[in-house]
Amino acid sequence: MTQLVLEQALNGLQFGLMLFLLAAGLTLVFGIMDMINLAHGSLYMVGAYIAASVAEQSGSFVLAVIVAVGATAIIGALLELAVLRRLYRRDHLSQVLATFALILVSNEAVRMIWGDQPVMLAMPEALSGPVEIGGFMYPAYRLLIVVVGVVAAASLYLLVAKTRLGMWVRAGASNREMAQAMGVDVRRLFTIVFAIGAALCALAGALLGPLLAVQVGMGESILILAFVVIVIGGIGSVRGALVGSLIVGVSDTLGRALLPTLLREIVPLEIAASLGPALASILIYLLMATILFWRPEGLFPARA
Amino acid sequence: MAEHAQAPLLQLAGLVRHFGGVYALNGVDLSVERGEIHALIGPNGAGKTTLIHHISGAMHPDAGSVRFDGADITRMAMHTRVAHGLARSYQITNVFARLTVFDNIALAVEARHGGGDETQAVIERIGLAGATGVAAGALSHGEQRQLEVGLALATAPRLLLLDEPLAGMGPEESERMIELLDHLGRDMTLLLVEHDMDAVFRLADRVSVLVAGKVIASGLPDDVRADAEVRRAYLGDT
Amino acid sequence: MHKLKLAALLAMMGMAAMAQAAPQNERVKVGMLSTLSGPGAGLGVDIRDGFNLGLKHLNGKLGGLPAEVIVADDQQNPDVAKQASEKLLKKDKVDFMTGIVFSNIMLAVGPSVFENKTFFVSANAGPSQLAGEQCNPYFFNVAWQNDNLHEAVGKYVAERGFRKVALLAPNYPGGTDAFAGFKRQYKGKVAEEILTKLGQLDYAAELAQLRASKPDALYIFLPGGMGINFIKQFVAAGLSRDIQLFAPGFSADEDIIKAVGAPMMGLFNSSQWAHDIDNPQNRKFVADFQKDYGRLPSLYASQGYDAALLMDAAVRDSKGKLDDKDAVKKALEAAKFQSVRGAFKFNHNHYPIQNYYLRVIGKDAQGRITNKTVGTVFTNHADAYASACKMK
Amino acid sequence: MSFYVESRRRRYAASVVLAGLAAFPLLAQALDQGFYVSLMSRVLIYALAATSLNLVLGFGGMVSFGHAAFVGLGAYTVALLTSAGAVSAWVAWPAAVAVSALAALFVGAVSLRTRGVYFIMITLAFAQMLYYLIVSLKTWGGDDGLPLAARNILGAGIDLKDDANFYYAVLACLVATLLLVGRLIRSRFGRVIQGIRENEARMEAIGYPVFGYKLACFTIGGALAGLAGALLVNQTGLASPNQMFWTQSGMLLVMVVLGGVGSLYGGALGAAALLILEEVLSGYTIHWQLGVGAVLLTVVFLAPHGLAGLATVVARKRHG
Repeated sequence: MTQLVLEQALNGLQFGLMLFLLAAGLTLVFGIMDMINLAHGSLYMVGAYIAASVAEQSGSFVLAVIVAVGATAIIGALLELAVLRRLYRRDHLSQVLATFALILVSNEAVRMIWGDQPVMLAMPEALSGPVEIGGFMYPAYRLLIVVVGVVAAASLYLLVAKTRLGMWVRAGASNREMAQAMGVDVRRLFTIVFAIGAALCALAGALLGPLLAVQVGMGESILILAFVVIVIGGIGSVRGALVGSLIVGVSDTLGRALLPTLLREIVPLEIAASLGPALASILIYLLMATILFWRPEGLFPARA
Repeated sequence: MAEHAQAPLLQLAGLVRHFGGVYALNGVDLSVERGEIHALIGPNGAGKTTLIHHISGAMHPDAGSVRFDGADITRMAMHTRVAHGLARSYQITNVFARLTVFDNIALAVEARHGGGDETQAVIERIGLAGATGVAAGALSHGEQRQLEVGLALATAPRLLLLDEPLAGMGPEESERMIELLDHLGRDMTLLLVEHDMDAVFRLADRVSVLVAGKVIASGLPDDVRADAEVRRAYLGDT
Repeated sequence: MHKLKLAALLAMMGMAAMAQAAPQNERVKVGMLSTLSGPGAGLGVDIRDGFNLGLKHLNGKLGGLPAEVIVADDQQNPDVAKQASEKLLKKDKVDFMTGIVFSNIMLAVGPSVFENKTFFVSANAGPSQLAGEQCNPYFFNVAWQNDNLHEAVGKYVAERGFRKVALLAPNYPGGTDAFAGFKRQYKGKVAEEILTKLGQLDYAAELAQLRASKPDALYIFLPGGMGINFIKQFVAAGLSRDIQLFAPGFSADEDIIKAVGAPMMGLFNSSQWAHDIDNPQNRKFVADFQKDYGRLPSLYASQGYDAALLMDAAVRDSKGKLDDKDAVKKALEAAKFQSVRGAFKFNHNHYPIQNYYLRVIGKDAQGRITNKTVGTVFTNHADAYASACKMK
Repeated sequence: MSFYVESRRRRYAASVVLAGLAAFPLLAQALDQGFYVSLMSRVLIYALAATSLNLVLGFGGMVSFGHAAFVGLGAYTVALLTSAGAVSAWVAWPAAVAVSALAALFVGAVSLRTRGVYFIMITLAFAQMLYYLIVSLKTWGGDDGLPLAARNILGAGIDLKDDANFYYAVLACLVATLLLVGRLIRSRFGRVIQGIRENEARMEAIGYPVFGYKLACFTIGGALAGLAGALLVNQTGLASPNQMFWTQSGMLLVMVVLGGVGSLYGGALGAAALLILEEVLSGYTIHWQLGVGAVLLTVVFLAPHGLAGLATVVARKRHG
């Protein structure tokens, strides 16, 4: 039993880190540009599709990830220059409308290029099986995601805390006018940050592609989860995104694993059988509502 | 109720508020008597605006009490305090920029009742009768500050909290505002946070000095000016 | 000279006018209402393409009458579907409707179609309601009843002697119905019934649970993307070595195989059709579908194709008198067409009585990963709801 | 912008449109295009739903991302009551309004502690919870939805089964809603919620119980959404969890922003524009979403205040 709980906790950690890859870019863009970008999920989708194409042509997964990340960063930067840049000064609602339109456009563009049916993105042969750790078997590929998630979190931390770019980012997130006064080229900073966000999306898309369906609409379902994460963590805070990801990942996984069993102990079997899964489905939303009720600005508000 | 009539209009006892580990208010005791103009001075970062937030109800203290007209209002919501006669203005102009001067004042009057003539009367009192139909955002800085005071005034307060009403004003605008405040002081009690020492000593009946979240002196203007501790902590370095 | 030209012009105009005034039943109008946008679009597009291929093989005619197909997108949204169906019924006045993929859409659209006395030939959606008490003279299903494929796997799993089986489906009535269908034929021990969130992405928690409870077989009902997610993760977790995975045909057809690839190999699934079923019409269908669309047909495509053939038979056998509803109904019931799946006939509830096959995914002669038929599970199998249908 | 003022020109335009809408079924039937009556009924129902959201969003300043939940609750209430024998519209529809109002009261009471994006997400969270609960509830049909056996009974010899009659019932509800919302935003209540939208802290500081006003506005919006739901279930004959999914809430938001935030007719205009655009484009290509996306992007950049704002600009230019 303890072993099972441990394994589930690891699963939760892994799911959380998976969400973090997506949430980190979202929270950066959100915190610094004060921009609601619904099309974030579309960049994730585009990243996954590009990775799938490259992997099929070249047979190399590593190359696929690299090309997807690079190409999506360029697409992101172009998108920022052509469209999103004009939206920073607009209200959140205009941003919602415009980026919603971008979702429609990118979904259809992907359908026209890659077709209606889901495409394949296979994991590298070497990682396709399980390995033994701590007395139980764990998928090697999921361990890779844990490692990449940790590396991404650490490098983001270093980037934000230790580099000049990071200093600009922090300045921009807490006070845009001040940053401008300090001589930061805010326009270029925004383009760079957006490209980084897009690259993180593509990394998430390419890495999750072998575990999840690569299909039109994949961006929207995970986008909602990413929003839940950054809202729990506090918008604009990378640390908040990490903590939020882990909270969502662990509670969702443990909830699904344990709630039905626990309920069987408390209420009659009949009710538990229908209540358990229903509760597990809404657990993260319940969690978010509860956290926001007590902490209306999330756990780590970026602008205290 | 007789004892209430003698009690100070506003009485703060041991107000404490900390943010994280920093104490913004560290046991503030203060009383404002009926009918007086009471000035609150202190160096930057002393906690003056935070204190105004706590008196007006925008924030709630970790410890201590706020009594208004004899009643404990420590936990009372801001809008209820307004209904009891306790209104405030803001240090940074905080008006309805997209509404006209008339609509601004009418909103504040309507919080109590129908409005009508009273709106016009308030507008005249704050000296904006010539700009009734102008959007607040289009007024000059000085006029916006007058409107700022007007919004608080329109709630018909017994105690008016004024957070740096002269902030950013030129000499001419300042003079007009000081005159306005002087007039208001005849009808209601004022608690005035202000940096302009000339204005403070011209207007105030009593002065309190807030330093590092504590009132270190309170009394007649000349006494406070002469107070050694005040001179050392505050006036000395100006 | 001028007069001649004028006369010719007048004659042409007259002919054009006559063509327009031609009676309705000299052509057949079909309303193709399907899911053509969003995540479920792959299925709808397959049905549409299969139907169009059928029509092409019939030279663009149904029962000898020129056919016109009006395509509409239901967006997988009951609201939109209802709206689009009203348009097909009232504006375009179609003679037949087909194309709906999902049961909830079918149930939303059904009542107004039936009230309008328009025949619906379902090329996929087969809800139990319409098979049982709410069966309808105007509803024909040329695919299967939802439970059939679950039953087929249940029977096979029981025959293979698996003793400890786990079931997994999303938490909605379709999921619990799948369990019921499976258990109708499998009477052995069910180790675990796991209900997951609809649209779930990550299945690590469920996989750990399965690893702990050690069933010897697992039956999954996870439509669309959920199935892709699960199968990928199931294999990566190494569970495929100890647990035999089973699925209904629609979780293991060409669309899913194309998205998952090698991890699909060794998965057993049930279907009423397979691209390697050996009969002339199927060989032609599969070859021409690949030629026209550049991909192997899925079972959805085969169902769309059969829907076209069934309509052709109905128009032919009712002698093109499409307003004679009774004649059309009789012709549909007779179902005199060569189905690509081989033998086909309707039960009294207008759902098929047909064979169900077991398929396994592996590499074919050309090295493609695809389904291979390994045996027949049911012969002339009907659905469990027919007895509740009062129709004769 | 100051407080919302309905110009005479706009009111005049509205009455012309209303006259056109009233004549529409007669015209459609005369041209043997009865189908369009049903299409327009749906457009009008979404116009009502979007108008209710615009009250919350455009005038109250609250970006609710869960508004479809209240529409769906209204639909389920009617479907459940009707199957239990309460077939009268005079019972079922007010009940739908009441249930949605109660739900909005609860959701609002919890959610209004938060602001901005946090508010957006917490309202979304409640809608998603409701969606997943209903999908898993077999007794209410799960994702198959809950069918409505027949349209509700209005009495007075008006049979709603007739599409034209139903159309007029919907039109009457929409007009009543627009009159109600119009009157509401011109009232003291309306000025207060617009004041709150402009500057919430100051409204509190001049003595308004801001929370109470926002909650009241949110609840009224939810109640009207319930009415839209009651009509929708009569239109489609099915209460479906799809009607509550977040994409539907998003669609309502898009309608309001497209039409014009904080303009009385904005919601209705946006709903009509979007649905008709979808209808037309999807007749040509299955890639119609590309076209819709392009049109929305154009609107964002060329008409920042939505179609209603665009109409004002055009009118001003023409009349100097």
